[in-house]
Amino acid sequence: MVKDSSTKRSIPWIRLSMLMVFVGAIIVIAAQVLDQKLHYVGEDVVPGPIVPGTQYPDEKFTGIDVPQPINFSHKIHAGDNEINCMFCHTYARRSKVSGIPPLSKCMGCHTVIATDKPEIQKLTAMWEKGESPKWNKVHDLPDFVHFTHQRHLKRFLFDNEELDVSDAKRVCSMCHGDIAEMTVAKKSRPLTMGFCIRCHEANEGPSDCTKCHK
Amino acid sequence: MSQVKSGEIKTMSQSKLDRRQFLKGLGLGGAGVALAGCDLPSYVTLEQGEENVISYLAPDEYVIPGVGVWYASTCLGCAGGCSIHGRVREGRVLKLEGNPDSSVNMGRLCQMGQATLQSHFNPDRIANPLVRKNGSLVEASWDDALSLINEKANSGKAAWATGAISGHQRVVVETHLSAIGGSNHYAIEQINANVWQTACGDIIGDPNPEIHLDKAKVIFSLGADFLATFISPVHFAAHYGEFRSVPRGTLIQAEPAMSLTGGNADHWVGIKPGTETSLALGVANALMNKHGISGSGISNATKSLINEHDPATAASICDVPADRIEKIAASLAANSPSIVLAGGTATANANGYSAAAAALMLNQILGNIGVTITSGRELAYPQLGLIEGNSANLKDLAVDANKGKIDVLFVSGTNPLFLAPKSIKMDEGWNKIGFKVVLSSMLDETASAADVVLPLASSLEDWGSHIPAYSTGTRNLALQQPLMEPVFSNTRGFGDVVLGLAKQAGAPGLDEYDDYYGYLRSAISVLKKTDSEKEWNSFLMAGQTPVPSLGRKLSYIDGKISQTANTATDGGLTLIASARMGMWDGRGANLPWLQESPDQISKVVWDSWAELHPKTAKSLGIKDGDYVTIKSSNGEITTRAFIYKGIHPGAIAVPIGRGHSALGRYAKNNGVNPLFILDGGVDAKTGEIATAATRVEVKNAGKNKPLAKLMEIDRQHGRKLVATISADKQRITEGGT
Amino acid sequence: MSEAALKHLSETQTKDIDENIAWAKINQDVLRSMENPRRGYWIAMAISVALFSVMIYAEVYQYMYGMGAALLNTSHMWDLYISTFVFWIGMSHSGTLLSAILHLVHADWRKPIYRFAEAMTTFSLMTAGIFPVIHLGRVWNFYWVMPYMTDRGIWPNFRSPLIWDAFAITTYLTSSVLFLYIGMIPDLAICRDNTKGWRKKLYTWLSLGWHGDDRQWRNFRITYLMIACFLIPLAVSVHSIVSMDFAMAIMPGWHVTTFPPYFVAGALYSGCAAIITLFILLRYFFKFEEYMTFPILDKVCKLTFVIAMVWTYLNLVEFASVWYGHDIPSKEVLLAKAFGPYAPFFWGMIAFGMFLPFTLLSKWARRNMKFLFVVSVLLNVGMWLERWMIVTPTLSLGYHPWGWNIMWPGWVEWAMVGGSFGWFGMLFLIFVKVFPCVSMYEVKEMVFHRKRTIYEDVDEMMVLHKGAPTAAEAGSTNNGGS
Amino acid sequence: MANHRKQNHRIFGLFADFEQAFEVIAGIRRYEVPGITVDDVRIKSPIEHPEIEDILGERPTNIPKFAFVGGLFGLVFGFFFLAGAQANFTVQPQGGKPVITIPSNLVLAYEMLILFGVLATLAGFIIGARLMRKRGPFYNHAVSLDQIGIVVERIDDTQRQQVRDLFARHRVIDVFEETV
Amino acid sequence: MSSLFGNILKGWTDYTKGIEEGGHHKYEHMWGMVIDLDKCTGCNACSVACYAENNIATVGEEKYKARQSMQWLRVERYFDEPDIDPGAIDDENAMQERGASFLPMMCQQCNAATCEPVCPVAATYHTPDGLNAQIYNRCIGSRYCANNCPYRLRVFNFYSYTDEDGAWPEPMKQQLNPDITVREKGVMEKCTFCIQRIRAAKDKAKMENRKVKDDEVKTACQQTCPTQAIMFGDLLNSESKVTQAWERQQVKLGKYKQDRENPKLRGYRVFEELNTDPSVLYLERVREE
Repeated sequence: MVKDSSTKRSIPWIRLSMLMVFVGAIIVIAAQVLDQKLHYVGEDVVPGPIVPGTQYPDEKFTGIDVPQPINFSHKIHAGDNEINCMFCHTYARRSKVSGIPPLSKCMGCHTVIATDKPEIQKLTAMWEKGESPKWNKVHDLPDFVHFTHQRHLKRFLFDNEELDVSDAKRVCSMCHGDIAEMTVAKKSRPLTMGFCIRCHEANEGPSDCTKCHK
Repeated sequence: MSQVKSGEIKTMSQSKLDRRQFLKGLGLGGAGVALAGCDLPSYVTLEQGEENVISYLAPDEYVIPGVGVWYASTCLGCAGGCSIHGRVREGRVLKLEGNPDSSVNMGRLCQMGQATLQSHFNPDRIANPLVRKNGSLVEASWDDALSLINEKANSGKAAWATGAISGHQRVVVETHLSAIGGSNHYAIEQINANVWQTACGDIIGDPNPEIHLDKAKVIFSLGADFLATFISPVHFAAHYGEFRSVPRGTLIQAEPAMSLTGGNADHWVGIKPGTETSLALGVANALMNKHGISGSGISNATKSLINEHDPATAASICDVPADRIEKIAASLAANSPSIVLAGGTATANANGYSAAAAALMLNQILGNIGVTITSGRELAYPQLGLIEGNSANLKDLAVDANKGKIDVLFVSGTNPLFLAPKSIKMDEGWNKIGFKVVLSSMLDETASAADVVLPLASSLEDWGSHIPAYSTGTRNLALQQPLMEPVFSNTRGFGDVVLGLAKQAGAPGLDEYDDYYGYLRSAISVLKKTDSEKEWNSFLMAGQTPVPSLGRKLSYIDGKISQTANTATDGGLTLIASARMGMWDGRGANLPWLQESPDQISKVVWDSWAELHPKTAKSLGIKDGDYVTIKSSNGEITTRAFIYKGIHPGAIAVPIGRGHSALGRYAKNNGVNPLFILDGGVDAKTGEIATAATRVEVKNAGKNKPLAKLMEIDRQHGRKLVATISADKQRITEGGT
Repeated sequence: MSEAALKHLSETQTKDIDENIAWAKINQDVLRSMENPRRGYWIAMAISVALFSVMIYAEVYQYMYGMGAALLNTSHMWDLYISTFVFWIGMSHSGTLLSAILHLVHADWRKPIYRFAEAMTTFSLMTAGIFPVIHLGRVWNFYWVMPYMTDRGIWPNFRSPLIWDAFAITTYLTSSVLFLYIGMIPDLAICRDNTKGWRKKLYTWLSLGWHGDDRQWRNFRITYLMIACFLIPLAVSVHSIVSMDFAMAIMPGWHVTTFPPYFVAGALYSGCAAIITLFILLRYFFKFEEYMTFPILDKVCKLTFVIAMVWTYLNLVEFASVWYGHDIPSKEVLLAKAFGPYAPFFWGMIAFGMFLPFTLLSKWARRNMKFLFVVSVLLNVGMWLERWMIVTPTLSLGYHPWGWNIMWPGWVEWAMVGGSFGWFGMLFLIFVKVFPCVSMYEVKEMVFHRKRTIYEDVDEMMVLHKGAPTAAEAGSTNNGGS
Repeated sequence: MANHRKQNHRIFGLFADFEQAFEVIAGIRRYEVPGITVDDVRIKSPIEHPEIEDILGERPTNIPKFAFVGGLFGLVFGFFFLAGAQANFTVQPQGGKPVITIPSNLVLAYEMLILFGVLATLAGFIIGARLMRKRGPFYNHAVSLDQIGIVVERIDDTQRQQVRDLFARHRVIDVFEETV
Repeated sequence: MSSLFGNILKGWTDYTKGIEEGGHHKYEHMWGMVIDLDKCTGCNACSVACYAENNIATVGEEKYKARQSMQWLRVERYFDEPDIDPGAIDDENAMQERGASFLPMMCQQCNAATCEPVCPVAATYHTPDGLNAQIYNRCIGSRYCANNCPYRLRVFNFYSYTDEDGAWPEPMKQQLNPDITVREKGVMEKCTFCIQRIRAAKDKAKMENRKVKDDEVKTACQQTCPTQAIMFGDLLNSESKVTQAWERQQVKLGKYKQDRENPKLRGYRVFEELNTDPSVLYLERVREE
């Protein structure tokens, strides 16, 4: 009997199977790591939280320009004049929506301030006619999502010992980006479910589906 | 606020839903009405700039977008006058709840109250005034319509037809009526307790006594459907809840066709239509002869009537086994206090008044008067009081119209052309009226036949004050206030319109009021003797305010039982036009929620049905779902058979409320109206149209199409679904005697 | 073939295959069947496409209108879609049975007929796979059942038998396609060598450079064996998992322990019946009388009968266990099936599924193509009814009497069911013109080995110890050369 | 083996008669051509011949190992993949039932076992059978029809003629040669 | 990696035990209900209130008859009372001697729900509130859950109702409750115990750093019920009325057969024997014999 199979190297199957198991484990772990990447942004990714004691995904998003009836400048109000976000968006701490300030609030200042500007004159004309401007929503979540500003402000601002109310801007910017540098607001965070989930995981927010889905 | 141009969104199914429409009205929408299906991949722009937000001009402090505000008002679903709270968010009223402080409904609400929202948001509401030109109604401006009325209304004999009406609306209507020189005010309500109330007024001296169901241990009800259609159903249902608490009371219901109350009875007595008086007499006989009840205060004439009706005799008249009559008597004798009521089908025949009188007689001999039936309170300002309305007025209206006694008719809150049996010739009378003005928010049968139709605001957009049909203790004035801006901007409130008409007709003393709100406010400040803003606001918040009332005294005057059995119903089948909670007298037919809410007993939706006993059905060759033709001397209707054992074999019951030829997309051409073929019989004493006394012939129309029902089965098939326990065992564990 | 000739053949054909058939003729016959579609082919194709188009129309209609278009309702959330799904999954077991099981037991008579049976497996799986998708209310989200990594961190629910279905069907489809394909590689090489143009390109590409050397054959044999070994438990698991869609549910009439074996037996049964149908059709249309012979058909029929008896037994076991059990609702369901509004179909299933197979005991029947064709179609009707009887009458009853309801499918569902046959037919028709539906190399093997077996007595182990054979011997060993 | 001559030839004979071809191999096995063993012989045939492989001697294949390892990997990967997904998707406690559910995971891991087993077998086949490569120049259409081909490799000039003679003795139809 | 194995290990240790063994997810609440069938008059107010609160579509006669109705809460009516007079209904010539029996059926919020494990995409699952939630946007409409619900209490959007000729022609759309999604066609839906009200109450309690009080959440059906036959509350709150009622009836969660000292108690759960562990306790109807 001529057996000449020594020249043909057969693969040692035990070693091979161990290798395969190892590779399998690597794949599983890699998947998990990838999964972690998708779900949880570690400290090295976040450029230092602006809100102390929190971590959140610093995902940038380039929104589209949404035209508004009046070219309201957040930069002038919140940036240059450092008006607190909640001065105008006064409902944010009391309701799920932050709200657009009522026209009377605008007119509270603009009967005296900057009355010569064309945009302000537009505003004044509307006020005199008793009309409200029809703003276009920039940060609009789908209708099956329940998001409440009230709870988030409490969690990150009012319950945060290192911040006081004047730091509202820092909390708002978690989801809205640096509005104070914008003129007309533009969406600068993706506000997708993944975005929400990552922040909830990082900050131990509720993970129950019905918290956010209605 | 003007209507906003829409931003449309697409669902995955490509259906477009115009979301901006939701936010019409006051304002700022935090979240529009939600749609599922926008499952966008992660990094797709989420609806940027596709929705608009309108800011408030200068909002009230308590208005917060995204947070509902509750406003108090009054439900006008029926004459019950329940107080309600309406949840308002972003300027839209979303949900109604009962007002917990109300002594009428204690925070609860019936299905009709819940569904009032849909009469408010109904797509078939009248948006603009309509004026008849060349035979058809065309849209017109308010000025045109009002000037036309001004031109025609002041010449001739004028009259008003309304539903139940109370409070300041009643005052302005009557002011207007007198200003245009009329005197007849027909308050029409098909579903009422007029016979019972008349009998109470005559016999115990209080037409609206307090009925303490919660204190009774036994309720013996002759057809009174107090859980659904009797005076103030929610109030009684609330007390029924107490009645069913420990110690638990027993409910005995005697009626020819099962009502909701009958559906809850411990003992349901299917009685031959029109023989309730005999049953009551039979029970009285057993009580006096077997249980030694003395029968104080009963006249000899009545006693002899009672003696004629020993249980066996009564049993043969009523088609009820004698031992059941004795059982009822035994139950009444053993459990005191009890209460005996009469209403519904028992009073809807020629001797209905006798049945009510017999019920009161039973109360008298059982000693219930003053215990479970106590004196009510009378309003100190009778001009504000509730005109309950009845169907006798409907007949009067037809008769007067036919006699040419009416030249100008104003109608609001009732639908005489739908409610009137053909036999009273309302159609002909209607055409003899020279000028008909209908104030309505829906284009019902009557409005379609009017010369001028004035579009009313819905009950949730309007101001008003109401006296509830029934309440215990102090009497309250219930406030009706608008919960949102008008859905249809060119509609006006009832009070505003009538006030305007009255002013136009030159009624004195009204010129100082710009609108009905001003009138109402000043009138109430007179009533409350204060004009302070705070007082007014607390009134708005409470939704009701006590008004002075006077006590009454109860007495007992016997001898009102005359006729004992309605011989007209012997033999053949008797048509019972049964009143149901839901469609009510037809006003619920345009509300899809009520159409789709199954009838409590038959569980039928979206159509009429004819209840038949299996025995009768078998003899007539009718199966469940067969079309049957019901023919009376005044015409015929065809509807489908519902066969079950909750009806006397000698009766056929068809519910009231459907069979509209107008009233919008949901009501039109849906079901049949049994009122049309009633033969014109009335209760001998009150003149109420007898809805349960028409002889009919029933034939199989030869087609079969199963009814749309919630359930196709009547039995539990051995499953433990509704488990039942006997009252004796329940008493052992939960107490009570 | 004329009637008389057919009759003659049915009486004279006694061998599974004629050993003296020329190899070149095998190639010719099979390759011929792949060319020049005749009129009958186009008619069949037109019918299939028409049926499939109706299905597409129905699906678009249902998509626009909602699932209500299929007349489903609160009691009958599932209906024909799921029963037809189970039916097609069952059909798919034929190929596995013939190919894998018979391969393992060295039943070489499978060789001329296994190819189309395997193709049937693949295509009925592809057909079956349509149904769970179209029966979804939001069909555009069907991929959510697959476990893929998402940004949102959500996964499917691995507890759901529907997910098991998704896994099992994906695995089964992959495996059976590979099985079909691997078994076809040598034939594809033959096709490659005998065709021109696009076909040549296609076959060259598909045959992966097969040149029939002993290393390839050796690996081929092992591979085929291994995949066959994998496929058998897979096939069993697939239909058990499909049965778990029902058996895992709480519904009376579904929650039955014997469902997995019952479903597997049923699947094999309907698969066998379908093989008979297709056998007869292919034999008739492609004139494969010499390969698809009466003796093979005879064996298939006997196999069908045996499996039918297994199925019958399991069916009776199910009835008996319900009948002697204490579960009243289950009993009600059983009684309602037998005596309720669906009774004609139930008894139809019993008649076609339990009693009709007894005709296969008759030799006359096994040799009568027309009769057998009708029987095999009826067996499959019976098996389709079985699936329908599992889904619809069961849902028409249940624990809560409120849900009791009788429902009949509407045109949308029928269009989908009919269309699935169109789709299957379309795929199959394309297959028979693109790929050899009789395995050439295996017929050659069969001929070769049978012949050797015949001469074994005369000449045992002639390979090793004999000198050169005579010319006459050589001539008879290999008939004809090219 | 003491043969240092240049073994750079390959020879390919086509036989119509299978039995004759088998005889050729039997001859080689009997060392009728010195210096050539059955290890140098390859056969190209239209059908599969388990019996020839008996003559050719044991030529092992790795496919079962591929299948085993693939299946094992499928099982392990399947289970851990599912368990990992479930353990990281604990948003939903499901009515008191465990998060990592053994029965369902076993079912699914079993499917994965088969899927990966089949895929690995396929890979083993492609690797083991040297598929997806260019066919050799010796390839003749006849071997896909009804002739059998015998390739003898690693032969030198002297063996060449001997092999040709052997072929001729067994009625070879055609002989091709190639120098590597 | 650590999280993977950590999670898997956690999965083994924490979650392999069932609720009976206490190894379950930590519940924040366990919303439960008590329905007194003796008080229920079958008036249907609850059902209509549910339509109003939850944006439920009306379907019209034809679809209703085809059993494609959308009600989340149905009030069933039966004419037989086998516990009191078995077989009384069989005499076709007799009349009914008692009224009917009414049974309001809404999702029983089973704690061992049969619908949950079968959903392929986990659109229905158990929340830490003890609710059997349905995430509409995750639903792909396989309808397995509805098949597997022994109560037949899941309803499916067989059609699209959001069109102009659908359930909400303009201006009826304005009534839709913005706290709840309007469900698209192809989506399963069911009673949620008015989860939007629960959510609002919980948010409010959290804003005020306190626990949700008993009676703070009222479901729409409970609130409108004229006889107050429906009681709703947190079964984990030992002081709530619902807990007390459950205790009084000696009915415990997590059991399919109650071992009660007093067999005459009225509490029972529908199909308890199927071990679905529903959260709705019914009190038997009482009848005079």
